[in-house]
Amino acid sequence: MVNPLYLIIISLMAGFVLPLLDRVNRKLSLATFIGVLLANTVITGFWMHGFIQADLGTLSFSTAGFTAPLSINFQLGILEAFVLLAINLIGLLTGIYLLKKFNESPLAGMILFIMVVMGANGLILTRDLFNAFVFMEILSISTIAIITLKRTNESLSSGFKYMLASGIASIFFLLGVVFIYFFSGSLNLDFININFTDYRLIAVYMVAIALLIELKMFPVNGWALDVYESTDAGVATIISVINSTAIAFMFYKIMPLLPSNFLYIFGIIGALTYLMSNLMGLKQENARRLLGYSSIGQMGLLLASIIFTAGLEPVLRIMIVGGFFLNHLIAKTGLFWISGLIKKEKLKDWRVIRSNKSLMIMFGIFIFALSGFPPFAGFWAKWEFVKSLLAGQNILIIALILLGSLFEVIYMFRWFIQTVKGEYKEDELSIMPSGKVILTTLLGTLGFGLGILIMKNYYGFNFLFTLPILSLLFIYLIDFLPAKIKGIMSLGGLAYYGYYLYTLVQFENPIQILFGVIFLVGSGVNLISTLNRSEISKGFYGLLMMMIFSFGSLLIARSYLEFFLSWELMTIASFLLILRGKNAQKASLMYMIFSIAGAYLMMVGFGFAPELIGSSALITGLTYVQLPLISIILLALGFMIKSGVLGVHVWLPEAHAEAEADVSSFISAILLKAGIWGFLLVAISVVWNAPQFDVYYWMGWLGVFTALVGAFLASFQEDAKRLLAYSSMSQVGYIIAAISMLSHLGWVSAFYLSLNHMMFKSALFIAIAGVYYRTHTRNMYEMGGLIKKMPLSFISVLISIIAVSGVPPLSGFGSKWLMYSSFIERGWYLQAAVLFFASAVSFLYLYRLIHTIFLGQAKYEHKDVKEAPVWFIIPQYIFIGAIMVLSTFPNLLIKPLSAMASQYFNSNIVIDGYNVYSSYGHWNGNLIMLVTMGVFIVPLFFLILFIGKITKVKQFNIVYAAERPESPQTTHVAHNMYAHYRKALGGWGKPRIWDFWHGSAEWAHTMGDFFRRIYSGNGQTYLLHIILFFVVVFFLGV
Amino acid sequence: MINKLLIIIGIIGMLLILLPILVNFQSPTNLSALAEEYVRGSVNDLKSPNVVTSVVVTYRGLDTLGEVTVLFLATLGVGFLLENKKNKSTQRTVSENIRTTSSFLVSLIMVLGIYIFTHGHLSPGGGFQGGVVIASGFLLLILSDLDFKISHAILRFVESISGLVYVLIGLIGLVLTIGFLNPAILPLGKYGDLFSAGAIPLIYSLIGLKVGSELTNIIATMGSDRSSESVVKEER
Amino acid sequence: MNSLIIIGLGVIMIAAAIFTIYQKSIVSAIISAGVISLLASVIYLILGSPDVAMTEASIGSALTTVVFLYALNRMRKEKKDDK
Amino acid sequence: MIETLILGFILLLIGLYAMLSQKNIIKIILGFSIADTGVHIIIVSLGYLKGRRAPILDSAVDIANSVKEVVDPIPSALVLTAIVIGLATTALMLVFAAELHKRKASFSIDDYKELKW
Repeated sequence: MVNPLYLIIISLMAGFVLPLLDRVNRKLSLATFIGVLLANTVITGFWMHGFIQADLGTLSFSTAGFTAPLSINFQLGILEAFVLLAINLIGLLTGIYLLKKFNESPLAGMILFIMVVMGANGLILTRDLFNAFVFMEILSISTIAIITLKRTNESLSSGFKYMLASGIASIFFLLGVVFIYFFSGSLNLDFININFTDYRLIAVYMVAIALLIELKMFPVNGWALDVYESTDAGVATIISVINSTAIAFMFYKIMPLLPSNFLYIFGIIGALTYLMSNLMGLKQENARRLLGYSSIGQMGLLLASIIFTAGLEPVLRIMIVGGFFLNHLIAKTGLFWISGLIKKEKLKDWRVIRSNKSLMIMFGIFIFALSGFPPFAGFWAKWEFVKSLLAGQNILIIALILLGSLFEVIYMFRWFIQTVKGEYKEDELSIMPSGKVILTTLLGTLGFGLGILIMKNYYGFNFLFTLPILSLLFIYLIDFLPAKIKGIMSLGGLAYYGYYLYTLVQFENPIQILFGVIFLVGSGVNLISTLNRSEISKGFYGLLMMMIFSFGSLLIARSYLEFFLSWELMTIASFLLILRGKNAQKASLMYMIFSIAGAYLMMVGFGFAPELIGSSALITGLTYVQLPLISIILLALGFMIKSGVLGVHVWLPEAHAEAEADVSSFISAILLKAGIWGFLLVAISVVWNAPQFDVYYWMGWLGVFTALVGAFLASFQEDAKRLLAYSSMSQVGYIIAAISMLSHLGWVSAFYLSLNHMMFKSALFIAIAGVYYRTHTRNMYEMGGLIKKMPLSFISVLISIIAVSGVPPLSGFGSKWLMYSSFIERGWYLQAAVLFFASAVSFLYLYRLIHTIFLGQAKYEHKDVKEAPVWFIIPQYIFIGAIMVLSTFPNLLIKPLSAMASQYFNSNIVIDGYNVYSSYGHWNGNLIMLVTMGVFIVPLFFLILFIGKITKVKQFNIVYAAERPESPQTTHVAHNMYAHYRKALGGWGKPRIWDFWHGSAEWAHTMGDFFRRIYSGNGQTYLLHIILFFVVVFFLGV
Repeated sequence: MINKLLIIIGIIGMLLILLPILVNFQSPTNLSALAEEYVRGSVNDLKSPNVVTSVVVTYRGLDTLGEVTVLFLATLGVGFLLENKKNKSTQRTVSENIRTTSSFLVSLIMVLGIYIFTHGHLSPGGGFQGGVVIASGFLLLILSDLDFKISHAILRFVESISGLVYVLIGLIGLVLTIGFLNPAILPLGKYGDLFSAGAIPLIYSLIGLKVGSELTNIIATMGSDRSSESVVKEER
Repeated sequence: MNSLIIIGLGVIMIAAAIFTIYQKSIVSAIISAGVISLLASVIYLILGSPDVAMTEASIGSALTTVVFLYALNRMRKEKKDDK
Repeated sequence: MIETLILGFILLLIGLYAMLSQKNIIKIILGFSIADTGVHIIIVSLGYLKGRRAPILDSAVDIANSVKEVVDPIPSALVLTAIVIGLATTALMLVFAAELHKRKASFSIDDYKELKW
């Protein structure tokens, strides 16, 4: 093992010799510069290799020929090797990144850079406190000096502020160290063996506070933000990554000296820093400063994780802290580098990044990594961290961290969406230096690879769970192929995957097969509609297959983590799919925010849940696990967000409406079912173990009102896709209510409706997609009379809406009938009444859908409209066919569904077709069906009899009275069709929930803006913050 | 006003936090175990009468190397920030008497500086103090002799070479596997002699040279004038 | 005896520190801060640390003061240049 | 020695007060310098043992019994380092101040808050 002193020696010698070399030749000094950084990296790499090869424990290297307490010693263990390798690698890469800049600047820049790295290395290695002080001074002085590499008023004044703050911090540190010596008689961390209680406390407190200041904790970090904003991108990188890491490591080293109550407070400060800096980041418009806020937040998170993982076993601790660290390291380095390439201050000006494809992808990777999505290291770290915090009952910390994380996701994705979708002008295009782009790409790939490595090696995930990611990568490689080829390949792949999954689960649980049909067969049929894409459709199929494969993974997930991983992958894929829509900026952001909020609820919910034993799928495993109430509520809430239940539904209409036409059907028909699947899993644990009927009673009501409100909202839409979206929400409400009944019949009807809804909603969305494809409008009042132009679409819509509304003889009748039967059997009469009313309301929107689009007056501009393309017709008719078959032979479906539900309920109910027999008597569905059919058939005969007397009018034969109005469509009955009902609803018609979420967002931004005012920009105010922080935290702790 | 109040609160708070240390302060009656070892070791192992020097140069030699580096960084930073373009002479004149006297004084000061850092292991003082004395000699030269121009090149050369040799001496110890910066690479000699205590006098001399040149560099850089043209140019 | 000297010195040093803060003339403030360092070196001598005393006298009081004055000089000169 | 310890603390607090209350950047740096001096005095006071002499073991000291005669050398060694570092910090601060002043011709720290929030 190379003596770590060589790291210091090489850097120092280079530092001293460079001024001489530079007189000879600049090239020579540049080579030396890179050589030193490379040597550092290679040496640390060898260490890491050595420690991985053999368990060497921790090695101690002393100086001056004397052993530790007498002389200063360095300690090298696997932890040190890991951190050193990471920062030296970033040092090397950033050195290369800055090479051109250094070539143009005075030599001092290079030397200072080497010294920053050396200071960090020394700080990490040394075990002597005073030596740490010296290295900290080396680190901060060289950092401050190198800030002025970019010479502006701003960088100078921020450097001065930094200088003042670190001056005070070093006074604290020095005093603390000397007091530690005075009290304990040693300066060496390994030989300090007294407790720092009562008046001795101040010694370690001073050292700790100094480190917190240098770590830029809230609120003593105003200067750091200024530095991040004003200095060169490469320098910001090393401050954010190398400098901060070294200090955090130093904090880790002194942790054993700190009393536990202070550690707890420091941990809260860390979590608070994460929350506050992300909250304040919300209002930020300057990209560099935003990255500064994010950096500081990440350091807070790192500190909190270092402190709160103290009791864990080392490997897990490395997973968490190391995960956060690597994530921050790579993502932040990448983002800072990109900021140096873009050279734009304003967030919205970053759209020029679109001129460079690979840079844009890297930007996305860094954003996703930073937001804690799989497969990046941050995801695993966050998962394990929340779990371990829950085990330690640290609810407050979890709340702070997850809230902070949510804010981070909001501004990061707002930025991402703005960047990816923003229009840019050709003249804004800037040519990016390709070397730096390659470097950035390398870094992004490294981050991605590391994540995969953790996934494969630490968790040992099955190939199936990596399939979503692999398929994305694979299709990205063949993305140059035409859409049709990719589509057919996807279809083939999906068919095989479906078959494989079937062989895997066929004996486990039939419910898996039901949802397998919904997820995979449904996706497969829906996929056909995408074959209509004539262009290459870059990226589309990769994301689509990623989403579909994640659905499959959800089915077979055996542990919470597998489930959550697949869930998050599904979120990524669906988010990006929605984002592909033309005006989907707002919709996709809302989708992302709600998804993340839901995911965090789930994460905590899973954390509270007892561990699963065994290796069967969750649906089996959960049967034997009793979920605590808190878990049930959090998980159910999380899943309901994805299903768009009332209150958290606001993302749903936006996302459905703005997604591309053929994507909407996937979202509505299948993605919403993923939420239902999760909701069902929770319910399964509940049914078997301890019925929490109270909760489910209220969830039932929630479902009922979702159904009602969804139906009303659907009736008031002008946009056909929005109408269908709200209709989906309404139908999901039925399903949720039915599952919440926790009864045999209820579940049968829930299963029935889930499958049914998948089919008719797919058919409807695809039909509307066809209409949109031809008419280029989604506003229904701009259409009309399309029955003649698009008869096939008309028929499929007609049959679908009959299926939705529950009019016999189609399958919809079955689901409605079973539903009401179950409600009555369960004794939920009031709920049944409300649902019945909701069904009546749903006639309103269904009528509107078919009437305004297909019936009535045709519009002149649609006179040349043709039938929808065949690729849209095929899937519709597959679904219609299936509906018909199931309608004709109800037992085909109902029997197996009943069998599925009877796994969980000891029911004496027997279902045969639409007839339900129970001990109370029996409901004769067939009779009801006949009666209802009669009700419809009589007027039909009446119509047929008198049809001959109707005068036929050509569709375009219309005479306008007087003048043509400005916007003629809006005078049509189809526009604002149910205005009178809306009026009748009075105050209930107001979008209260929308206002609530809007208000919350507004409030968060106002708070962020309020708090960031403490960063007055005055260096002296920052000093005051430091002193007050010192005093207040001390008295809080004592 | 609130600001003033907060400052007062902050300072009083600091006072309250520090007060317990004063209240509980007991002057120790014995050296700490570590200090005792240093005192003994300085005599027995290093043959250096000045224990502080032993600690600074040998036991905590890495600190001292770091300290020299900090000064080096400060020099770099000062030069980096000020980036002198050219010197502009001022209209001050200095009498011939002062010039002669000062050049005589300077030579004395230099000798003193060298004495201080070569005797660091025997008497109070050492590389830092000696270095400062040398720097003050140069300061006197700069003040008295307007035509005197310190060659930055020479300064940098001295600085670099002394630093380099300092690290190399440490390295020799490491290569000989007796420890980085171990002064025993040279014979320890007789207790109390000028050439004793191994490499301590050598190291301290190198430190003296390095510190002297660095400080001179700082003073020279800060003292030199900036041409007003460059200011105007940058503001445009 | 030592205590008396130290208290005497200490009073002067504190007075000098306060003088440094409230003195309008920056040059005087710098000089009086230098005086604090110089007196501190006397204290170090009394405390049995001649090495520190030498360092403080040469670096803390002399050199620091010179650096301060040079910096001030620089600023003043630039002001003149501006006018 | 308690007297010098108190003196050190007072100087430290006066220095900090100066850093917080003075608007002139030179005075802020002077405040730092005073606080630094205070810290150095505190450190040396901690190493002092009553009635003992400097840790220079020349002929005046009984070498065999030296550990009973000299003050603690470690704080002295630390302060030596700290003083030099203090000088480096002060010099760099002053250069920053000079460069700032060059650009805005103002001594007041209130004039250097371009970046905020």
